[in-house]
Amino acid sequence: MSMSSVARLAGTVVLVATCAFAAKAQTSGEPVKIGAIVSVTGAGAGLGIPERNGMLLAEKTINAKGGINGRPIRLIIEDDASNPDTALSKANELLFGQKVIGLLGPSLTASTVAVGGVTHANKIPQIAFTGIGPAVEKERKCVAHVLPPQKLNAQALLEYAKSIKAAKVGVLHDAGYGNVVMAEIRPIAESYGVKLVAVEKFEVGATDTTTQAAKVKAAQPDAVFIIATSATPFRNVKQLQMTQPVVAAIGSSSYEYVNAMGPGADNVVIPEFVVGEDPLPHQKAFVDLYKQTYNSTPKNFETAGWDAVHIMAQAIGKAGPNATPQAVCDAMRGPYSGVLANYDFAADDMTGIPLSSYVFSKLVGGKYTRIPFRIAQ
Amino acid sequence: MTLSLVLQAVFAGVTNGMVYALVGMGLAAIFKGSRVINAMQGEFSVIGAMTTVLLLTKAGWPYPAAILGGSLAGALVGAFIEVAFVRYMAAKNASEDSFLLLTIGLALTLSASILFFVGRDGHLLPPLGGEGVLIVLDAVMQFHALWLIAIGIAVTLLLRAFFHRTTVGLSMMAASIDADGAATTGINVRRMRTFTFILGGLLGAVGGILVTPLIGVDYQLGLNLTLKGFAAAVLGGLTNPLGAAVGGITLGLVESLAIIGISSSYKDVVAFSVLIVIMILMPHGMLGRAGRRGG
Amino acid sequence: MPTEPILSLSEIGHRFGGLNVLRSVSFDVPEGGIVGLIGPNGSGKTTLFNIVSGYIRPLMGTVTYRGVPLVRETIQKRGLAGLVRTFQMPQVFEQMTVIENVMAGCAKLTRTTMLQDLLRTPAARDQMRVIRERAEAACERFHLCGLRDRPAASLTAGQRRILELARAVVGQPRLLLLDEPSSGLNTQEIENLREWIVRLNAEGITILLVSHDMGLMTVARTVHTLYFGEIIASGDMASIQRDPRVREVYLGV
Amino acid sequence: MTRRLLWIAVALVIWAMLPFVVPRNIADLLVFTGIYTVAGLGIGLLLGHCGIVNLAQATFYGLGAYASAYCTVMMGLPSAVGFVVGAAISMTLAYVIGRPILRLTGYFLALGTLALSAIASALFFEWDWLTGGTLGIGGIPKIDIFGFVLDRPSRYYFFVWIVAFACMAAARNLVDSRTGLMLRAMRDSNTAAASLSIDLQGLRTRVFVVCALFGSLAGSLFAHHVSFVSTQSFTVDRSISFLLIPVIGGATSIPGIVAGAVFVTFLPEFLSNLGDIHQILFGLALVAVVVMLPDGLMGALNRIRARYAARGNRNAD
Repeated sequence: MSMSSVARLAGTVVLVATCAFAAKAQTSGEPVKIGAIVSVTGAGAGLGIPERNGMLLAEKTINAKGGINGRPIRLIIEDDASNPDTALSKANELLFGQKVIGLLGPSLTASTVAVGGVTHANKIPQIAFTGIGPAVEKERKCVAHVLPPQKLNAQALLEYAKSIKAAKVGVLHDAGYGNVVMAEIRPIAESYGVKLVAVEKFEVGATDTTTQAAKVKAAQPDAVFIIATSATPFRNVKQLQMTQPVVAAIGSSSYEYVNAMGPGADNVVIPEFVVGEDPLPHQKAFVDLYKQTYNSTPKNFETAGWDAVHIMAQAIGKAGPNATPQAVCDAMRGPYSGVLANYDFAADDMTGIPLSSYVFSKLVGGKYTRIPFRIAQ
Repeated sequence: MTLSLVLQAVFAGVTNGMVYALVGMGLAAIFKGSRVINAMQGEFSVIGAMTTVLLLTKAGWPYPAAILGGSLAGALVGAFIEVAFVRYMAAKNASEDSFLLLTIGLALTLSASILFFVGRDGHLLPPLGGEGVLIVLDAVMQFHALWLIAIGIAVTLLLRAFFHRTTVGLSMMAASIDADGAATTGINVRRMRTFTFILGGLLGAVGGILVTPLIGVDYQLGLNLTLKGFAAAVLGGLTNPLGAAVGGITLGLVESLAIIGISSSYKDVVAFSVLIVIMILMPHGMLGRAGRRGG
Repeated sequence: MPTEPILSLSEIGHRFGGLNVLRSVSFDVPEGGIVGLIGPNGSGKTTLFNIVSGYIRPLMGTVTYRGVPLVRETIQKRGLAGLVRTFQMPQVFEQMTVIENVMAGCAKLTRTTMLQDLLRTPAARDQMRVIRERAEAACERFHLCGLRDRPAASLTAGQRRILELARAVVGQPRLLLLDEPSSGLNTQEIENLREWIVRLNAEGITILLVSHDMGLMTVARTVHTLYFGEIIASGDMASIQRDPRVREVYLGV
Repeated sequence: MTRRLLWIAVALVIWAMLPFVVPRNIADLLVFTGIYTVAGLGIGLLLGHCGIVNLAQATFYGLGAYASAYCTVMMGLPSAVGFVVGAAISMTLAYVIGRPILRLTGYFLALGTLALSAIASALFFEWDWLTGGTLGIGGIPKIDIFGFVLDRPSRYYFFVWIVAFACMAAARNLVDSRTGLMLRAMRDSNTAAASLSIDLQGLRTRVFVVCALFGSLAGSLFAHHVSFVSTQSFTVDRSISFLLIPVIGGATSIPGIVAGAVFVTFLPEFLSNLGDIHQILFGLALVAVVVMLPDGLMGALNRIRARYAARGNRNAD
């Protein structure tokens, strides 16, 4: 190694260092601490892990572009193990221990309502990865939701059933998530010309629902709704040679469930928001970035994580450097066109997602495809 | 309540029942051989099934070899548990409850380890006899389910013969009924207990492998299988494996008939209520054979 | 017989599976008396004993206690009526001290509800005081004060038998059933036991004594001999020892 | 004797200062420890004194919580009513169900309580008109005593621990009372106790009812602390962690129950920031305690103290 090559080598090293340093320089100053609680373990892990990936990607992107008015974001992500009282302890730690400015998550409705009690009392802005749930959440004006209320999901399912002229519908749903969506479907089914000929429930985490599926089959419906967070009912419907089209709720739409459905993952239509294989134009940039970073295709919950961080960052930016949490709350309440959908957090359901934002995917041989059907607003 | 619905319920009931029976038989075998109620019996099934999945998909073994590997894995874990823990506690003649608590602890540890090392998602295995189905009066029965029931019956008869006709089986029974008595006749009680756990592990693993093509296996499946296996073994009087088979089938049928009779969400309520009633009214299980020391 | 018998057994029969353990046993136990029941092992003595004390319900025959036939009465109810038994192997409460064992015997004389005990109301404290006083008195009387605070597990066979006796007596029984009380005792302890039997009987406790120990049995006024589930001879000790059938059974001569 | 009083005084001072010294999430955990102590006391009585493995405590814990939630949120009644209604329902259910189930013994009783717990958690899901199902009931008000609202862990801590001390005193009274005497006799020898006219079945049922009372009280305290209840908090695994309290702490000693409660609440918290491995460590911790310390932490402590004392005496001789 002659002296000149050493010198040249040193020069390049210095050059590279300054660039990196320069990039870093733009985000000097005290980091903005944002807390997050997701279910990385337990029953809700199918939601929590994609949400976490979406949030981390958003943090990296925002910081690379200079953070919020020059200050980098620091996400502190905790796992509530799909348990509401763990979620509450973690919320206490984030809000009062770490003194975060805002809170993202949790992934499950039960944890959201538990944590919402604390954020609402202390006026800390929160963006939950759940649809608005029980009545008590309606008064919590600081808790925004990046996923639609179950009423909207119910309408989307019924809109599709009406579009394929399925007058008689059979429903197979679990006692948890299924119950909640079912409670919204029952009152409005008539108005869509849909008659519920069979409604069969099974316990969460059931290992076999063949008998329930057989009862639905016996009612000879035109289409079958499956509302659950497990793949078992999809397999049983296929095992019973039921030929009717299956319409599933957004909760069943993840690659993990699709793999576990095995042969059941065919002729299944799902109203959701993101079909990574064939994204809407405004979603393309995010989908490509996600594929490049995690080399897997993003779906609804990854996108929800991504949007949540951006919404919080924008609100903090708008509210100014040392704004009070209440000021960030107010700044958050307004329209925001996200990758998942167009929100309006000023709406009374704190979500404001219109029916037209729904995209309908169809599972063909275990692969997602996007069908042209959209709900006209 | 069409006939095909009832038939479908019976098919589903017998299939599930046979799975509960296999897990229950493992439990009854271990209780018969060591007086220990094994609360981690379901984990043997998960270990057996997961090993088969990994051997099949990752190591690329042929299916029959993978099944053998999975069954052996269950047996090995059974042996390890007995040698590492049960033997030590038995030497300190620990109480019934502490054995139950030991196996609960092991169940928690094993399911968490599977979550950590193998991951969270569920896996399926290719069904025996292909994807075909048998349709009778519009009620559907998968070929694999037929295989499962056939193998279950074969295992039951094999087990019965093993305990009553082979010397190892007889000495296992003797060791459990009266350890000191058996020791005086030259039976190595400790080795017998290890064999019992190996047998229990093997049965659990076979149960797990057979059920995976139907319901898929993940790290949480263990506790559910243990609970239903418990119920099957208790309904069968706990000390005789054949009883566990009858108990399992009964439990499966009660569950699926409850679904069409009452409503699908009361399935577990009905199944466990039946279990409690039978435990109280028929202390020796449905087959009424005495020799059950646990209750 | 001036007074009505405290206990009378009529045609008691029992079977375990195919094995006929008791064929048809009938005899009375007069109030205030000491009645003995002897017989080789396997003669059905303990089964008869378990039937009288309520641990087993006989397939045939009735047990009448103070004129009342005992059919579905539980062990506890018979105890409250004064019919108390001891066990072949003395069943002392191992992890409890001697005084606590005796106190447990007094529990049946006192009444407290769960709520009173939870809140430690004056009534509960008072009942506890009564229990403690009675137990102290019994310890004094049975010369157990030296061992008062030692766990029962550390007692010798003789001391365990006396403790079991004290615990039964402190509950003011009327009829005391002693099951092989001399088993495992040395001669000195058997002599001590014999004195206690006589003294308790003198205080009005009727005693039904089951034993295969001829020496101790001399304390009984009438003795019944049980052989393969049947009474083969009755009478005082002297006549029993001369009875040819008993000699044949016992001495094989 | 004064040395013991001194120790108690020091402990009380530390106890009173603790919530203000530690960070808020530790205070939050200390509140949970108090709640778990109350629930654990019931299990300890059954396990330590009657040798009964009770895996149904989550059911009574749930009933207490749902009663408090329903009375305060749906019917707008004061929180005290929730405690009383919850306790009444739990005790009645424990009596009605306890009588048949407690005829079982050994494994079968443990399995019976496990089945009871499974039935209850299925019904909690099913009767969503009462329990709110998976959505649960939110907005449970904080307890206020004469206007003083206990909304922060540091304040609620005192209320919870005063209730816990009262329950400990009640348990201590029970152990020293006539009932406690009969319980210990029953545990040492069922047959001998029966011969002394001790009503075994009645005793077991009554202690089961007391255990349900403690479970329900703990449930109501939980509801007002988390101000939200849902089925996920009353599953079979919750019953298992309640059972661990006396097992780990030592079933027959009241301080053992507190030690067990600390173990069950703090261990998962500290292990959880080690990532996904924490559940394995928790399972292994249970196995280690069951194998190494058959009579729990307190038992081991006593053995060490005894050995230490023995060595002390030997030196003194």
